[in-house]
Amino acid sequence: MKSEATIFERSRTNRAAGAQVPEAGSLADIPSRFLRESAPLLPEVSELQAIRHYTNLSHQNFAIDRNFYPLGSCTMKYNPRGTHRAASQPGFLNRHPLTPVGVSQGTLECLFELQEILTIVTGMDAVSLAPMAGAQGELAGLLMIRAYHQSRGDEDRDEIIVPTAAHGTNPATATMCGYKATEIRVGADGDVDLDHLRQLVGPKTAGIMLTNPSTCAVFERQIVEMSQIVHDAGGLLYYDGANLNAILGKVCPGDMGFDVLHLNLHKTFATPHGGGGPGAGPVAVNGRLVPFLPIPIVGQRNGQFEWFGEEEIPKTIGTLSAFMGNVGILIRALAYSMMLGRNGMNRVADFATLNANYLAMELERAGFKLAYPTRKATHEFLITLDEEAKQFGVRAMDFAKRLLDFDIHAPTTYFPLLVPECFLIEPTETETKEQLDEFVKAMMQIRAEAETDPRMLTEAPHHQFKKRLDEVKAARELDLVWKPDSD
Amino acid sequence: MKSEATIFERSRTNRAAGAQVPEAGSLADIPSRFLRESAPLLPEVSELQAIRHYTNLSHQNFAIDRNFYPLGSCTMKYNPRGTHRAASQPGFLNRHPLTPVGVSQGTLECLFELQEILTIVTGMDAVSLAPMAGAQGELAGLLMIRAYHQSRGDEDRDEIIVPTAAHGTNPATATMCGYKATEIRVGADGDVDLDHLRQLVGPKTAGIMLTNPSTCAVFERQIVEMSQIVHDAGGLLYYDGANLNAILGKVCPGDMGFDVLHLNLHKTFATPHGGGGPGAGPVAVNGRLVPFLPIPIVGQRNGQFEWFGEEEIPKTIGTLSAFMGNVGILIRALAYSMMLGRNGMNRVADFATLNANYLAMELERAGFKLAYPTRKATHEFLITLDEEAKQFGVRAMDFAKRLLDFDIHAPTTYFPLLVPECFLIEPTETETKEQLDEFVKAMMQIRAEAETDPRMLTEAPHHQFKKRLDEVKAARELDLVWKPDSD
Amino acid sequence: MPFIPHTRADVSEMLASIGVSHVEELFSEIPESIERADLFAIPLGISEMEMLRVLSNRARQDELGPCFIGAGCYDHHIPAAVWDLASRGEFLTPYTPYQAEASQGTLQLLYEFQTMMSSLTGMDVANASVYDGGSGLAEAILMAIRCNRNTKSKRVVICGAVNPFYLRAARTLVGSQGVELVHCEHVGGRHAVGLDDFGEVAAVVVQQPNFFGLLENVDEITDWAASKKALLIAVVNPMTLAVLKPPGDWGEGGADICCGDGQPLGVPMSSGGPSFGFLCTRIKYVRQMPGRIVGRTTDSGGSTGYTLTLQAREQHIRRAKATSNICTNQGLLVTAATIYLSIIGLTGLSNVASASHANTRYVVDKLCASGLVSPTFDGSYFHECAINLHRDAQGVFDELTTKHKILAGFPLGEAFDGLESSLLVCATEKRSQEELDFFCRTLLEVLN
Amino acid sequence: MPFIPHTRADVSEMLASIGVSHVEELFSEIPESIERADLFAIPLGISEMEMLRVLSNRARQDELGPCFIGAGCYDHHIPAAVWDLASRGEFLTPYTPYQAEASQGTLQLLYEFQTMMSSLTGMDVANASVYDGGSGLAEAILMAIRCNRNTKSKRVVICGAVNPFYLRAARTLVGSQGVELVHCEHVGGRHAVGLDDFGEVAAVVVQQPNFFGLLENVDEITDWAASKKALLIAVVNPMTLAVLKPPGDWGEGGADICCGDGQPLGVPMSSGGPSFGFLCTRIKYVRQMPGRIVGRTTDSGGSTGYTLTLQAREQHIRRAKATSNICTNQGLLVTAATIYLSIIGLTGLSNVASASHANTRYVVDKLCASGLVSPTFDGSYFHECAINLHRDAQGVFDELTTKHKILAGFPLGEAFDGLESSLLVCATEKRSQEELDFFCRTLLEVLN
Ligand SMILES: Cc1ncc(COP(=O)(O)O)c(C=O)c1O
Ligand SMILES: Cc1ncc(COP(=O)(O)O)c(C=O)c1O
Repeated sequence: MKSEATIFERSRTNRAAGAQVPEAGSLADIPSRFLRESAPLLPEVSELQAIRHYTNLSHQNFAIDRNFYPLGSCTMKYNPRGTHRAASQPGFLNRHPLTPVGVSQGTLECLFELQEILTIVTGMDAVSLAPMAGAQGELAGLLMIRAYHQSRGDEDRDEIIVPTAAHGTNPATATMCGYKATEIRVGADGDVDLDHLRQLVGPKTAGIMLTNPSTCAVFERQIVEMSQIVHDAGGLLYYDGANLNAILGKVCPGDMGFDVLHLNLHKTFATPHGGGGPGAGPVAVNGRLVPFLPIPIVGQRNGQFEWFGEEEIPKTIGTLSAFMGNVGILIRALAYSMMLGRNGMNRVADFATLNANYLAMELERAGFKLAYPTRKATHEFLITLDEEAKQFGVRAMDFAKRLLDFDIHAPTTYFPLLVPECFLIEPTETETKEQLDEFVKAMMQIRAEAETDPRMLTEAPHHQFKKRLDEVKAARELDLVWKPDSD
Repeated sequence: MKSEATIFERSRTNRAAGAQVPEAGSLADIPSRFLRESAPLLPEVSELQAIRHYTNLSHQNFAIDRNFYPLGSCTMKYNPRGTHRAASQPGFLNRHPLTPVGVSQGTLECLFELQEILTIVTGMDAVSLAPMAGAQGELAGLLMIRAYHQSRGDEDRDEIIVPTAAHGTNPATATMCGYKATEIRVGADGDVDLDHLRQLVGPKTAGIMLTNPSTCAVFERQIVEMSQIVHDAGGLLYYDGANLNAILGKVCPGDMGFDVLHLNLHKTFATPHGGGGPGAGPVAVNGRLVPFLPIPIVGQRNGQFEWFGEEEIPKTIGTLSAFMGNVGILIRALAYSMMLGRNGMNRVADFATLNANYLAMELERAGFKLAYPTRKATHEFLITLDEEAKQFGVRAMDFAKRLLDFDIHAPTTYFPLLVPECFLIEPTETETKEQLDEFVKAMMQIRAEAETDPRMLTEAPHHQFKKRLDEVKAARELDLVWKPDSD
Repeated sequence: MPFIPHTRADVSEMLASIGVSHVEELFSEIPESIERADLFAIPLGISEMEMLRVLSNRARQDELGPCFIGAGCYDHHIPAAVWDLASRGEFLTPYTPYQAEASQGTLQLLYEFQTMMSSLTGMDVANASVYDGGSGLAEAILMAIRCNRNTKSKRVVICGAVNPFYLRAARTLVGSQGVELVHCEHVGGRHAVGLDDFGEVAAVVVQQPNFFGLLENVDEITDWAASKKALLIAVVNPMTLAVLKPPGDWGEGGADICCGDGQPLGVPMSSGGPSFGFLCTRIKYVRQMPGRIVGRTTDSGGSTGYTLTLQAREQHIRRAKATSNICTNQGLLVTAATIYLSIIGLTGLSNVASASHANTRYVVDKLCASGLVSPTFDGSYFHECAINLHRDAQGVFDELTTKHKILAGFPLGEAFDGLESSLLVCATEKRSQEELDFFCRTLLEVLN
Repeated sequence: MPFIPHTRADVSEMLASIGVSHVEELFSEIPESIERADLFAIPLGISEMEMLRVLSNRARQDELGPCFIGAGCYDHHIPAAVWDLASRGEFLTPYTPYQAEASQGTLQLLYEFQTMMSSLTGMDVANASVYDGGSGLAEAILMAIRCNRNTKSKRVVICGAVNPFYLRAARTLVGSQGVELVHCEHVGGRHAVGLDDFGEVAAVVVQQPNFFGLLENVDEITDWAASKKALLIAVVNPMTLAVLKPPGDWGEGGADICCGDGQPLGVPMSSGGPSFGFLCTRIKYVRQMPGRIVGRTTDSGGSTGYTLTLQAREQHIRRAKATSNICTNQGLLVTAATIYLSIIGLTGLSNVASASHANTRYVVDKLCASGLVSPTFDGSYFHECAINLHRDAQGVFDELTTKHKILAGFPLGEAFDGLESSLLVCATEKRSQEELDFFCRTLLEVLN
């Protein structure tokens, strides 16, 4: 396939997509000091040129709709087209955020229902849909924890504990909330080191952030004890919901002792990742944090759905976005949960877990090394390619790049950092057994190549749009915008 | 890219796209002798599997949206997405064909307007939108000619004259109407041989079918004389509108002396070809054929749009489809003509002709041989690769296949039959000069290869999903349906 | 200039290369004597935004409540994925796949379509579409006459309750080739097998379920046709074949040709078009079948691929002797149908059929229980049913349309003398329980 | 089982391979002491067809007439091609492009986006999105504080007429990092430059056009900020930059950071989300910028390609020391905006801006000509304008919504004390002449 020139190279002065250009209006009333003097660099192409360009570019992407995409922690499962259809209806798309509730009952009913469903599946007491992604949910959660301690005059707590294996957003969020992130060790079996926890907690402890199943891809078995320890020390427990897919309908974070959590609707609730976003990261809380929920929230009053804001929730941490979050994504998540229903939700964890355990077992049988061989896999699992690295001089990243040649997206690599040369593999429940078997075959072939012809790996990929890209050069010789003389 | 297995190979017993399967109803009231005994071979796949399969298949197609597609006579110009949007609105898509006119005024107004527009651009007196493609328009036209002669008691006319260069549908349609197709010679300059015409016409002549610009890609200069000759002999003139793009807004078929014509809305009016269809082939007629138009037609009565049928048009040749033709396509064509307007229509022929003449000239300069070098190109033109064939032992088809490797769809090859080793090249008005220049470059490179390394051509394509396919085997060892033991 | 990419600079360079000074000169071969076009009556062009404003208003104007009309066009649910996929530019904007190496996507899809349709109908082969059910019937009739080597007769018997819209179109389409279409009256809504003597007959056409939704005794009719050495043409709704006996299994030897409209398979109603007609037949007749056919073959590297085949039947090769004049067909709708059948799958299609039937039966039973309505005909029906309102059905229908925006069915008097008080009703799987009940309630209110 | 492909046979084989007899056993590590989930209050699953029936009814319920509200979210025309392309599975369903070789499509598109945004704003670089305009402002503030080496102050001056919704969100988002946001009151709708003395200031935030649509004296404000060694943060509507002076050109030295919401660029209003926030800055501050950034580089074969770069700024590498915690961003909307900007093009965007302004001016002039309405503030405005109805604006707004389904503007009293009689109106290029006139007529009727 040919490389696609940039859209700017297709541009020609005074070319335009004529059917899209409205008639100009007069700017005579605008003093010239406010006006632009030279034209910006925007493409001047025909509609057909634009369509060809972006259609061609689209062919250069892997995507769930084309490839097995076992990216651990990211839950790349099927994004149902019906939910996209539901959210793309004019009544939803054309709704201005400042439209009064009286003529927005359709939208508000959707949001209200979603709040209810999320409250139930998390086992919490209330939900706010405001956060626009997981990381913003984390921020909202820690802000609520902070507000809670402050409301009790408990001002000195300035530490948030996170496992060494935690996702980067956890410590980063702690910092954004003005907290110090303290790392806690993870034991050889993937569970948090309880003794270490006992040492760390104290009057400075604002809370702890955990995923469960953890980013080590195992279920944190001591969660009840941990909850006890942290609560006893006066801290609260934050649940990072990125792995909720593993336990949806099985157990609720609320029943594990968590006080607050976010969900990644773009993971567990199957809204599309869009090449980077958007997502939605609703937060759910138990009773003690309800007063602090971010606004707006949909409530009911006199049989009508209403926005509840500062008036109804005076201690709220506030708004997180200009309006009310990623409503279009929330509608998709509702549509998805309507199709699943409680029976479908139960099956999500079952089949996600079945797929992961099957794949783990088959890979182990094929001679790959599980990071936690004594543990059950959850919805994902970790393998370490450390031995292959030592024996054949290839790295996990080389395996990853070579997998692309099999039309399989690479699993998450080098995360969590504590497992050397690791792959975090999450097949998700929407993949077939045949697909998993193909993955095992590909991995076996790649390992055979590592033995006999390691350059097949180190120089991979061979059959993609590009060969291996030079990231060092990208960071050193920054080329971030196209310039007419770039080529 | 991997070959895609058939959907049947992805199928597994009892797999299903669960969200799509409605609950079964009882069939207890249906006697078993009416019921199916064994299940049909339908896929049993998940929704994601289906999406991956057809997304992957879509990547194996050339299309206007991806490639320059200069397929002569087919007018592969940009198909505006806005027209697809317009026709895809629920109010149009969900309309049952038997909905009463009283609650269908939106749809009928669209059809009425399109009738008006087509009447004007063809310079005729009335239009019926009923035919579902060009070939059905031809059939409708000849049936009207037949009805006309019969209505005058002129029963003996049983011949339709078509140029040797005519499109296959012309003689095929004559046969379907019970006519004999008589071929008339085309002269060395691409115009019809007038003397031959004078010899052929007579009391048997029902009519003549012509395209103008003709399938030789030149404007038939003697059209007025031809009209005179045929009309004098009592015959009528049928205009095959496949090339109307060349003269849209310039001259009208009605003013050239034609009595009846079809338009290919999927060509001149930019509705998408859909990998084979659908199209729409409205017919336009002058006064003497109005009584015979196919039904239904939209008329106006008491300020309301109505269907006119047998009652209003008692001599109609009848209906051509179960309902009222390809309405969805007609709405697209209307949307397109609304965006063009009379000013835009004027420009279609201008720029289609400009592109063709430029490309012809550049190819001639590059050493290729025009079939009619003394003539102006119309919206398309013919080159002959006869010399290349003789010198280098490569055929036009080899050039065609090699072009695919340049991501350019091959022009129409071997049509019309009277020009040896020909390419009928139609760039259309929506292509850029840069694209035309690229085409010339590709052609030059291919000719250079023909000289130095003809296997680059004869074994082409090299970079497509498949190498050259064995058509002889396909026809000899018929394999038309997949069977479980096919692989 | 919508859709035209030329800049002024482009135009100058191009004119210079051609050696003319103005585009108008390129038209110099058009004789002066032909008047120049005058498009003044056509409005000036508008933007996409303005066009969509106008056409959205019109589309909205035509929105209605639930539809209980069938009569050859059905309001089934179409999974969102179907048209998301079919509308991809790669399916929407190519031409017929003449260059096989650059069209494997569409070609493989058509091969899969042929497989599904052949299996659904129980026939050996399928083509890749004709225009619609009406043209499908016409092509089937012409094809049967070509195929039937037992007789020179061009007489074709049409059983009484074949879709009158198909028949009307077929009359136009085959009308000038000396074909004689003998339309037998139905008896109690069905075909009375063998009652008439038609002399030599090329083919017999029967529809199952017939236009009234009634189940014909297709086994007997098929055997009777065979006994007369006539080919049997089956007109079917492909959706029903998920549960009904396929034409290939009718009687002793099965049908010879099967045709119909593919609209129920993922195609929106869209005022009846575009949809697609299909044709299936026995392998021995394949060379008489019109339309595109895709075959599986190998490429020069030995790998499996697909290509159009048996093109020698078609107009672009065979010209005046072609099996038909069809060129552009309804490919995109076939694409949608193939995707639909893949997504809905075996169980899905069967459930759509049985659920539609159950919904129709619910309505019919409930209406008849009122005593105000009775079945027009006796016997088993499937998916559609004619009911007698015992008063002018058209009037009732109009009242329901205007007052309640419900399309109550097809008033049979429009197409059949003597059935002025009957309404042909159909409730697909898409009708909710509330809609079914609302329909019954309002219809009975009007009748009361 | 929606979306799960497992057949019974698959499940048995897989369980056998794992060596357990029931899926439930795979959950054995979950302590018994944790109660099992009870989802009983959630209804049973329904089909896509049923789901769409419910949600279509709700969507239809919320359809309204023409929209004259802006206030940070604008009803522009979006060419049909934009979302036809952006909704392609290849753009819709991948993750963040971590594996560059398998994501060149999205990566090149983002590089094009960065180019367009940099040029529109007159800045050196752009990131590939934050969540929205509100989070954009928050990130800009935090970034400015990190960038400003001249002072340790965390004080940031906010000019009075910055979008109050952005400001409100920013307060939440930066609230626990010791940042002091000083919101100056506007004077006559504008910022009174240099009237106050704030001591050491890290940054100044000004919006152009400001929330009231008024044009601020951005050159002076920029120079004033520079004189105080504060960074200048520009909040802008990117659409207006097709004609207004870009922040990079403000004053002597230009703005330092530019942020805003990309919604006007091809993103549907969708209740305000998903949209996307953008951030642009000088190259020297690029390492302090949060969010994804794409760089052009070469592959091992020497061919040009694209990859995420400067990842060391981000949370997945830098963790607690990252420039922000952002991970998932608003990529799909950036995709749509890039396609929008390509299709609408240079002329198109400029005409959208000027036509929107002209439509708003038409409405304002016509209303004011009646004598019943007057401009709330003096001076030049662009695209949006506050008008004084001389009575409770909320009441008028409500009446127009309920009676005429028109959204008449944003009643400013909701956000600004003292402006209870003012309505912020906005008419984009999408409003037809009839809609503009209808709006004026009905508004004046209500006022009369
Ligand atoms: C474990 C974990 N936590 C948090 C996040 C952050 O969520 P988001 O990307 O929605 O901000 C992710 C996302 O990858 C994650 O995997
Ligand atoms: C010259 C000419 N006439 C007639 C036709 C037939 O039109 P349609 O394919 O719409 O039936 C074509 C189509 O290719 C054509 O090129």
